[in-house]
Amino acid sequence: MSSSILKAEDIVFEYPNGTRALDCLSIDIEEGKKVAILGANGAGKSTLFLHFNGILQPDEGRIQFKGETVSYDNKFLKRLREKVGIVFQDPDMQLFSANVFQEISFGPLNLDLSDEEVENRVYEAMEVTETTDLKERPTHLLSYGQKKRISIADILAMKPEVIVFDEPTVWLDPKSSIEIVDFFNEINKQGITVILSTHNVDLAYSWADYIYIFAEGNIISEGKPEEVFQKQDLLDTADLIQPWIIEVYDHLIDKGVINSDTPLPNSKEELFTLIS
Amino acid sequence: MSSSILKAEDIVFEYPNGTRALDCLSIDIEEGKKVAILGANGAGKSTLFLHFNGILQPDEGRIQFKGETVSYDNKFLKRLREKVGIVFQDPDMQLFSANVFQEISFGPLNLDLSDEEVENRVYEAMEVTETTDLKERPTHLLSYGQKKRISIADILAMKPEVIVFDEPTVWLDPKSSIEIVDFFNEINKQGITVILSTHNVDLAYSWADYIYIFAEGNIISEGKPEEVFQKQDLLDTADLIQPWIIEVYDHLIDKGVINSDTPLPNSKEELFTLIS
Amino acid sequence: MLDIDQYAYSNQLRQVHPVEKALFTFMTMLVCLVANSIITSLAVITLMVGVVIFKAEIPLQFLIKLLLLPISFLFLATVTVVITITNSGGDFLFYFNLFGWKIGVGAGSLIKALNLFLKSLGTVSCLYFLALTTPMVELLSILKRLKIPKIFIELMILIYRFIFVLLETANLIRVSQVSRLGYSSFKNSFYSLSKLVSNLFVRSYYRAKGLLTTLLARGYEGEIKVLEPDYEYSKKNFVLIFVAEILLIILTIYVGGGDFVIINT
Amino acid sequence: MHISEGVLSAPVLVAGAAATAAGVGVGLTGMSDEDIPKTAIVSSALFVASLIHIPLGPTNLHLVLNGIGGILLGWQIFPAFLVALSLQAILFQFGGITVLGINTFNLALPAVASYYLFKLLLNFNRSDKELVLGGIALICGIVAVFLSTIMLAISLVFTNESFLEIAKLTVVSQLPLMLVEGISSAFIITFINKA
Repeated sequence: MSSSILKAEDIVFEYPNGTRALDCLSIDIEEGKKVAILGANGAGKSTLFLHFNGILQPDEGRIQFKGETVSYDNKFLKRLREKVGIVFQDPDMQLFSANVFQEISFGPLNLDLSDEEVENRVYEAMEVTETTDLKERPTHLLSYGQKKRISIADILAMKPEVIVFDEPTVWLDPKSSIEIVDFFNEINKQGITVILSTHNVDLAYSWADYIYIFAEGNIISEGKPEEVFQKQDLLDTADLIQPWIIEVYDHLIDKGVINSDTPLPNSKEELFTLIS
Repeated sequence: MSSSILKAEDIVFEYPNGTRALDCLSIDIEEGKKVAILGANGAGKSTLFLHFNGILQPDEGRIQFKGETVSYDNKFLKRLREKVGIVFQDPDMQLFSANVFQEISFGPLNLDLSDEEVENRVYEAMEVTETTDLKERPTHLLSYGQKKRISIADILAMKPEVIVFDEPTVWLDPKSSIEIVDFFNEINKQGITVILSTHNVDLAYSWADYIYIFAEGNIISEGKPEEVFQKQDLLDTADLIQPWIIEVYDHLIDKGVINSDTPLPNSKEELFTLIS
Repeated sequence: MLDIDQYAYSNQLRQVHPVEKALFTFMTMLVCLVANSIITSLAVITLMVGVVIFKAEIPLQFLIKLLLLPISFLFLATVTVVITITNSGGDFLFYFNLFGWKIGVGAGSLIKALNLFLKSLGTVSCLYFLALTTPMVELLSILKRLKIPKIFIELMILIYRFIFVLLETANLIRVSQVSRLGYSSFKNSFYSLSKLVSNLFVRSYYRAKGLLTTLLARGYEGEIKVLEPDYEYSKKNFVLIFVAEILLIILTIYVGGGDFVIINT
Repeated sequence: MHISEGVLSAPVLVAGAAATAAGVGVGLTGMSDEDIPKTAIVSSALFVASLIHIPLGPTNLHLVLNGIGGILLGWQIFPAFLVALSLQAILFQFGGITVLGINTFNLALPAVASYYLFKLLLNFNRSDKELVLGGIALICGIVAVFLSTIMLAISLVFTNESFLEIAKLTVVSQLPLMLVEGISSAFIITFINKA
């Protein structure tokens, strides 16, 4: 049986200005999965993420990490933030240090590790994100794509069990987007639970094990990609569209090109093998 | 015969730090067209746009607006910037006034129009962008999508002949992206030349009349969408991918589902009518 | 202007230990200030310019451009020393009368002004050497060694980084204002500038909130800790530095400029 | 509004450094963890704003914005200005190392004054109307630059009486700056108040 790594139970959260960002939301994320969270701008995705590592505290309800209810004392929070890493949307918001090496060392240093261990982790994280040659470079002279990589290395060096990526492919060109998705698969294979928020339905459809659809502070639908994306009305409510693979598939069935009992293809490649 | 509205002849531009952003680039944009410019991050798209309204001055070569060579005196620049509007990537950088009405009036007020005319233009721009009800709202409390609309109204109120949109759909959810593209078509029908830069090959393919592909400060390919996107090797150089419509079409021909002399479909709908 | 920063990362003395570079800078600066002599100041300027151009391999043109900046400031300051206004007697090289006042150049003041000018330029060239050869990260690590309070260094880390972020922001806002003709007349320039500045601060305000969030997410507990890079000391460099300083001191004593009064104009 | 290296006499430099050290001490003791990012970013903004030139006749005015800086940071404006000026000395050669103390003091003390003035005026007028708030910020912005200019002039005169003329000139030349600063401060405060 699979176990839950992050769980929210009926959480309500209002910002000081009165906006109700989360409205009695429940979510249960399974360990080791690839999870995509979809929804329009302002649906509450980023607010939920900040609950996952205890930056925000729900007005009502509670968060559980691996079955343990999150308490908001320093000790628990420290452990939680070690285990749940967030890569923020805008790398410029996250990078604060003058050079890459120092930047990546910040997180692990907060974990009270030895300097040697920290150094090892920094080198490891740079290797995985292919940024080793940027080691001595000043942060402000990096390109956007490089900054994005460093912001990921920042979190990897803390060796979290879950990594949350907030809109990781926005701004990236198509090639870099594909590379970063491959990278998500790679770290997922190493046992890290990967959660990402995105507007890109095609990406979510082909990549995720499980999908949540957000609208106005709540989850309006969840399930495997092939289930979730068949509900056209729910997609409409969340300002989303169908992935093109499903559209083409539906059409091919309509026109009798493929058999109506053919299972939904998961990727471009699967779709193409169906056509013959 | 169609006439050229913006033209660059062999322009070279180096940033003070020595980066050569544009390397002997020539481009000729036809009046009244819908033009998409594609290319990886840092390929020089935004640098070219800043040449179009005279913010940057080429080290070599020259820019022409409607056949007239751009000169960099105040008088010419004023006219140029009135006629060539740029909607920047990040609306946060463009909106700097306290409320929406003030924000939109900024441009027209600098055109020495009467207060009455300015007001008319602001209302008109708000109407076209469907933001009239936001009139009195402070700009920094708007949602991302609303800010994007206001940043467009900003430029519309100046009544330009060309509008350049730098990455307009980034950050927008799929529904808003579709709406904004419809909007581009609408203003184009009113005679405004629309130029946009994007990473979204599917959008560019279905929307544009003419496409330029940038790589490393130069145009490596140009032509009608169906021509440009067939050159797989050039797309690779520019870190781009093929639009899915072409991929599916190619596959359908390969497998004999459709006839090999069928013309390339321009949109999803066209593709679907081919399948029967 | 942030080219200085770029050269700091790419110059030929980049690999030299930052402590050695700082020692060289501040000892030379001290000699220059204490010596209070035109000859020593000239020697210091020559030395620093020489090292920057031939050792660090910074283009001469760029260095000249940099040196011209403080020169304009200094010129203004020294002019006031040169010009004397008095209604009594006085020892003038030349002067003219205006409503019974004598306005002119005093006899001693020309030398005094030249001394002041060169001394300032000498210390400035020392600082240019340091700024052009040593990246900020390394300067910060020197400050750490000097036991400057941690909180102060943390502030420097953050401020240095965010200067670039905000500079970019300010520039983007300016470009979008110029695109909408924001600076086409004196009146609207005034208006646009006020908006630019206020936006810069408002953006900063949000940035500060965002930064705190991202720091907390990475386990921030009130102290910004980063790992220091390692550098190798070089004995040869230490010897060179001391030889240079001793030569400067000998020169000063020889020309008799050293009345050892700190910065006395 | 900087004094360059080598212009001032030793007593003025030492007095400035000592006063700044005291101010920085007060600023740092009152600083919580959450204040660090805020102080840092406001300080960066002050740095960037000071790079903005206003060409005015033969001279170039640089924004100082110590009034608004003081309102936002209180005593923490001392460490903020000290770091900002240190970085300017290193990156741009504005000012210098020996004059760091006096330059910081001349900018930061009026900023702290503006902080208290802002509080005081706000107490007089409890309405949170935008116009009132903006007006108060405007006054604080102008007063802070004015005080800084006077202090700069005094530092010059203490060093050498022959600087009196240039000191007077400085005060006059900063008048337009005071206006820009006041208006900017008003904008900023009304903006942030709404946020």
